[in-house]
Amino acid sequence: MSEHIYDAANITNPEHGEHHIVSPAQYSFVFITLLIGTAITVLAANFDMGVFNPIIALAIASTKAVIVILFFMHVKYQSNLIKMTVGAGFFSFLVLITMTLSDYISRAWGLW
Amino acid sequence: MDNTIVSTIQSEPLMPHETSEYEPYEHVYVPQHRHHFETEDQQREAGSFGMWLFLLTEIMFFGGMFFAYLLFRNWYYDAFVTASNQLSVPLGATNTAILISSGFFMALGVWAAEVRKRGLLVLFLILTTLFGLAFLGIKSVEYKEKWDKHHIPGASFDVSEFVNPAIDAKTGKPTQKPLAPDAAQKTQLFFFLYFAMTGMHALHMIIGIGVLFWLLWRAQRGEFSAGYVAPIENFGLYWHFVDIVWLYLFPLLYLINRHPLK
Amino acid sequence: MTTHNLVRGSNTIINLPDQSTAEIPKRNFISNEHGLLSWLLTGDHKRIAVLYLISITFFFFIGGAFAGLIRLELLTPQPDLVASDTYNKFFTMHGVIMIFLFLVPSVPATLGNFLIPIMLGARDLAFPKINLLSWYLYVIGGTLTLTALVLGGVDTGWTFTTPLSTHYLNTHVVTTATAIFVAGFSSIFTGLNFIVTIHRMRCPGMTWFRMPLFVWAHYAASILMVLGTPVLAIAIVLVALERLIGIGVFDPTKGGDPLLFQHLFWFYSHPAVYIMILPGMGVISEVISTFSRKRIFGYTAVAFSSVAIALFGFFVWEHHMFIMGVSNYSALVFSLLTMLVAVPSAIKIFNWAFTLQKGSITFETPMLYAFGFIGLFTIGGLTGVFLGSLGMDIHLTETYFIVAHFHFVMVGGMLMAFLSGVHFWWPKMTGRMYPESLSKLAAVVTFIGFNLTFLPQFILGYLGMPRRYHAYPPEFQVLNVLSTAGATILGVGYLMPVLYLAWSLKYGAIAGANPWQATGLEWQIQSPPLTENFIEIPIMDHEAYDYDWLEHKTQPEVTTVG
Amino acid sequence: MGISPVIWQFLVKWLTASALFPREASTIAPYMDALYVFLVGMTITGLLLVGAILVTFSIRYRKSVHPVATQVEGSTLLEATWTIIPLAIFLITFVWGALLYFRIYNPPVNSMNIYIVGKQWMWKAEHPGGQHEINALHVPTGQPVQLTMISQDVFHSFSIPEFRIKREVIPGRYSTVWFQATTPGDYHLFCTQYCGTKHSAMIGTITALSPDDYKKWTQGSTSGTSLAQNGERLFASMGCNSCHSGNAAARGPNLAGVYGSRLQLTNGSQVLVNEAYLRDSILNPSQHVTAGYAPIMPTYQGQISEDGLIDLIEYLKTLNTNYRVQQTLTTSQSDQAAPPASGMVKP
Ligand code: HEA
Ligand code: HEA
Ligand code: HEC
Ligand code: CUA
Ligand SMILES: [Cu+2]
Repeated sequence: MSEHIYDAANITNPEHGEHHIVSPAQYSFVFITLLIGTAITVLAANFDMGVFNPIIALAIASTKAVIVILFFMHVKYQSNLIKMTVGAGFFSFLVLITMTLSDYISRAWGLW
Repeated sequence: MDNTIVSTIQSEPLMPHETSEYEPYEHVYVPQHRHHFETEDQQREAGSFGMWLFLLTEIMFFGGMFFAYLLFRNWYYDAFVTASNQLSVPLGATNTAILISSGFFMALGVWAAEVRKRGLLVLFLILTTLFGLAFLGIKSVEYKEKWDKHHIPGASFDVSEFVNPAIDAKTGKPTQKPLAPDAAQKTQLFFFLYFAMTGMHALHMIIGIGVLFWLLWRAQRGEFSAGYVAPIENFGLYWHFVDIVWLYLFPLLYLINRHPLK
Repeated sequence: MTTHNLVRGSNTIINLPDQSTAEIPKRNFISNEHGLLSWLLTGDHKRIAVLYLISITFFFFIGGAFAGLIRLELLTPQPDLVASDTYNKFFTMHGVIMIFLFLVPSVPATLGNFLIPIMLGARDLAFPKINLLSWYLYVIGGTLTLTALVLGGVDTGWTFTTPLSTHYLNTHVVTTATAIFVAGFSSIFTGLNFIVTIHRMRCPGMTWFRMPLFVWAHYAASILMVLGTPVLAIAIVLVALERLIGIGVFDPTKGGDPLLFQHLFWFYSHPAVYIMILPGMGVISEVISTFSRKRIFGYTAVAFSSVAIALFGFFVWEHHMFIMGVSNYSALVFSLLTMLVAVPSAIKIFNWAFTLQKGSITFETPMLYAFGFIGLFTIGGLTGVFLGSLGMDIHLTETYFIVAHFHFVMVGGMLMAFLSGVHFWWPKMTGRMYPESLSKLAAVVTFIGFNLTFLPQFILGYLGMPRRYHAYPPEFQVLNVLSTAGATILGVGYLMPVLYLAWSLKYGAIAGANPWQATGLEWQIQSPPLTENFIEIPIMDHEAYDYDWLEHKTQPEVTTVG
Repeated sequence: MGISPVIWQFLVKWLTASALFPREASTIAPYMDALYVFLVGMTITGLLLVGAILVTFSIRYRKSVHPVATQVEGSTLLEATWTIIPLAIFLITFVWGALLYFRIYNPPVNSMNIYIVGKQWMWKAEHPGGQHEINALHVPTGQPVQLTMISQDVFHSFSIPEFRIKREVIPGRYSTVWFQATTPGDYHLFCTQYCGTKHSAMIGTITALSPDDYKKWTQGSTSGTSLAQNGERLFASMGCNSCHSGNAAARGPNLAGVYGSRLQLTNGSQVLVNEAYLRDSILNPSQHVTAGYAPIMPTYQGQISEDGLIDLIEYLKTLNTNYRVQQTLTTSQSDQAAPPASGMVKP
């Protein structure tokens, strides 16, 4: 009864997303990608690449995380609101890290 | 009375206590539908948005520990390298694979619920749970090993092994680079962060498995195979988030210290 | 038949129904169900708000009693009333209770809980059960705090400075830490609920820029709750673990860094001060608008400044650590950002002031408190700028200047706003009016008592009197005596509302739906509201604060009256 | 109405004994006060401005004279005004404050150094000449004094309101602050960071003396051995000299001249050796291993008190000069039996 007054504008704005169903085939594809990613990261750890070791490991981890977020967690098919929410989480985490590091990194600059 | 609003309220014929046939909950269509939502879409989106916001708080919660790890790894690089090499990469990698599989079955479970297949849903949830338990099992093997080697921070923590590493019988060289005693003390920080982070992660898994049992019970009663899938979907988000935390913990704790900078 | 043809030249907009015929609607959220269980298991946001109101008032007076004891001890320079560690427990319990159990939940959990769904034209918050859960978490947190108190208290100060809290005190730190952890989750869930509700539950036509500023302010505060509080939670967990196992994440002798705790703690606790003030600012927007019969001057600026405060609020935490050994360069950056975060507050103050321009102003109790807020918050905020200024902070930090600063913003600001809001919405919540002249008196007493208590503390601070001091040099006594005298008056000022508000529950005049002739959706429904708020979901077809709409509103069905 | 003489007495006594503004007793104080006056001015202006707007509008537009409100949407011009003007004022405050901050936390090069050790709940001051004071500090006027401070347990904070300086005393790390007293007299020393039960009793007196008086005081209160001499003894008794003997064959590097030099570390970086570095290389030697040496130096964490570390550092600092020569010129007692002074080695 109340749909007729329910303002579509409030849910079809950027906050609204289709209810998309991801197929098992797609999930399997993602699953295999993730397993491969794990294999690569373990492999990569066996090579000595100096400073690049942690960078590569984190890059792979981040790629895997993004894949999980996009597909397993359906964010690819979600509204912009959800996308922004995810973004906001990582953003404030970055704020925590960079702003705190600004203290630790520059502590030794002067001699006081 | 000289005021429209007030007076109309006073004489408003629709006043509920005067119209007994008034029924406030008439727009309910499905039993799961809560009265204060106007549409099911609204309810579903509110639920998943709420779940996401909760995961946001989780990011920040783990974030504090990730930062501590970042900081101390830079300060006490050698100690962290040595301590990190105590962890077993095969076990960690296996666990990563197990956790990814668990997440995969969770995702399939969501799909099964969405296409209303009860049997499949139950099957996938069981698989999810089993892989989750397997993860915890391996984790406890790892913990047990730390216990035996006195690597649990606290009173019984023992650094002697890092200062005087065992000598490899074949080569006659130490099995790992010995640490200076003051640096060896800092390995305790590594293990503390290791236990705090993986422990917090395991705690999330344990809670998750508890919820999984509950969802299983409801799923086999067919509650989620009639179009109402929000609990499955939202739990899926949680479960995948826990996976993601591990996706970072694994390289950070196990892998990146295998080849220390000279 | 419109609002302004009430008696011309009269000094009030209060418009109560004819008391001889008026009655409280028989069906409302209070009378809906009976029995203790119907309250303890309720999902109704209004009932939960009432539960919160009762519990935070309880904790306010416990915190207030500690304030009284603090001031009593400080009457004389000698440490004569209690022993040092007892005094330390006093201010710790005072700070912990006032911040975590009173001020953080004060406006959001009571007024916000009660009003946000109604203001948005919704039937409830998005997650009623989580809302109830958050009240229970609050109660558990409160009980744990009281447990710690009864078992012997805790004396860390509300800031839990490591390594003092982790290695050197043997009081009930872990219990209190758990209490704060739990109470923190209560706050997280409230914030989460608000954000989802604001995004998802707006009624048709309720666009973002039609929302009352009260809702905007809560939206901003909720973001801070959701993103900031978990960091406090983890910091507190680490403190507890460090105490229990003795690891050295925060202990320099074991290689840890005590400043790491400071960073994590203030990453939450600076945003937390905005969690505390923003909802109060929301209240002030509603009150100023209503009592000057005008739309808020620069609605968008006020709305966005809330969000700006929330955003910038995350970038300034280090200003609490300027002398604690942080890098001087990083201190520079944080000082600059602190200056930036002060600007949106200034914007708000001036916008409120200019809302009065060309208005038709009356001075009922909520308005008096709101005026108090503006004046006191201006002082408190500007003295915050003193502290944000690096060099000045060296002299002022950890003195009574800070104590004065934060009481001006928290007590002069937020508590005034809370009282303003409680007086403003009391008729809506209970259906009854309180005695107007008594409440005005209380507002004035509070204002005088407040200034007498805390103005001398600025002078004390510049003189160098350190905070958290049990005894002090005798030359500071005069100002301390003034302060204690003020606190006594202040205590009276706070007791008065409790008494007459309680009285009004039974004997107050029937308020009717809209005693203030206000425009908000909440005023268009009966007081106290129905359990489901609206019989039919309203359609918002006008801006917020549209007094023309209110005057010309002929059919009340436009927003259905329940 | 007669006022009770007792109360009258009290009032007089109070008012004469009480202060409203702290004395200015250091060269920094006038700078601090100038900024303070500016900020107070800002606050009062701001408050008067806001107050004036509120009062004017309240009177002009009160309901009895202005019964119908005129709706006004807003004004971009006004909004911009009250965004930009406060912002400008706040930015001035920022720059001013930053300059002052760097002035207070950057000691001039010619300042004399005094060590402060804070612990629950007392202040210990250690003058280079070996004078020890507890909850008191004697300083000369007209001479910049740098304090190098460390805490033995928790955070403390060293505050002298009349000098307008304050600095946190941190466990595990040196922090510094400096001042130059201008007027002889006694001043308050407060611990301003909450540090446990007797935080409010962790107070003391700063006595600023004219340079002549200060000289007299130093001579009158010397303990006989300077910090460096204590350090020298420790250096021997802790066995440091077994490795740092200065011989080419020694296992540890020669420490003469190390203070103030730049060291090349095995990890490739370079460090400037200051007090903090010396302290850290005794407690966490493997954290920064000097190039060409093996990380064999044991850690002394938990074996030397902060006072002992200060003695050692003072000793190492003197090693770069012709310390021996100086010592014989003054009354060296370094080869006498060591009195159990502050540089105690924990058992
Ligand atoms: C509700 C709580 C609240 C609020 C809103 C604020 C607001 C601000 N606070 Fe405050 N603060 C606290 C609560 C709060 N604070 C607490 C509890 C502490 C102590 C914690 C502890 O150690 O125990 C503290 C401590 C504190 C410190 C740390 C001091 C120290 O430990 O050394 C600093 C430093 O920068 C600071 C700054 C500010 C600033 C710049 C603002 C700004 O947001 C203020 C902005 C407002 C204005 C600027 C006023 C409006 C402006 C005008 C009307 C314009 C006037 C006109 C002209 C200029 C012409 N605060
Ligand atoms: C919401 C926050 C809030 C509120 C409302 C208050 C309210 C008050 N505060 Fe508090 N205060 C803090 C938050 C708050 N405070 C914080 C965070 C600290 C820092 C703690 C720390 O250092 O860790 C602090 C510290 C603090 C100190 C410094 C202690 C020290 O550093 O040594 C002082 C001293 O005067 C003080 C006084 C007061 C007074 C007089 C009131 C008054 O407004 C209270 C008035 C209310 C009543 C008096 C209660 C009502 C009356 C009764 C219940 C009757 C019985 C009353 C008596 C026994 C007199 N507070
Ligand atoms: C077992 C031998 C040994 C002992 C005992 C020893 N040191 Fe060292 N010390 C070394 C070596 C080797 C280095 C260089 C490598 C390094 O920096 O760790 C060193 C480095 C230092 C440095 C850093 C400066 C530089 O040139 O590298 C200082 C300062 C120092 N020692 C002081 C002391 C003091 C003070 C003591 C006694 C309390 C002491 N040492 C005891 C072996 C020792
Ligand atoms: Cu030391 Cu307070
Ligand atoms: Cu702050």
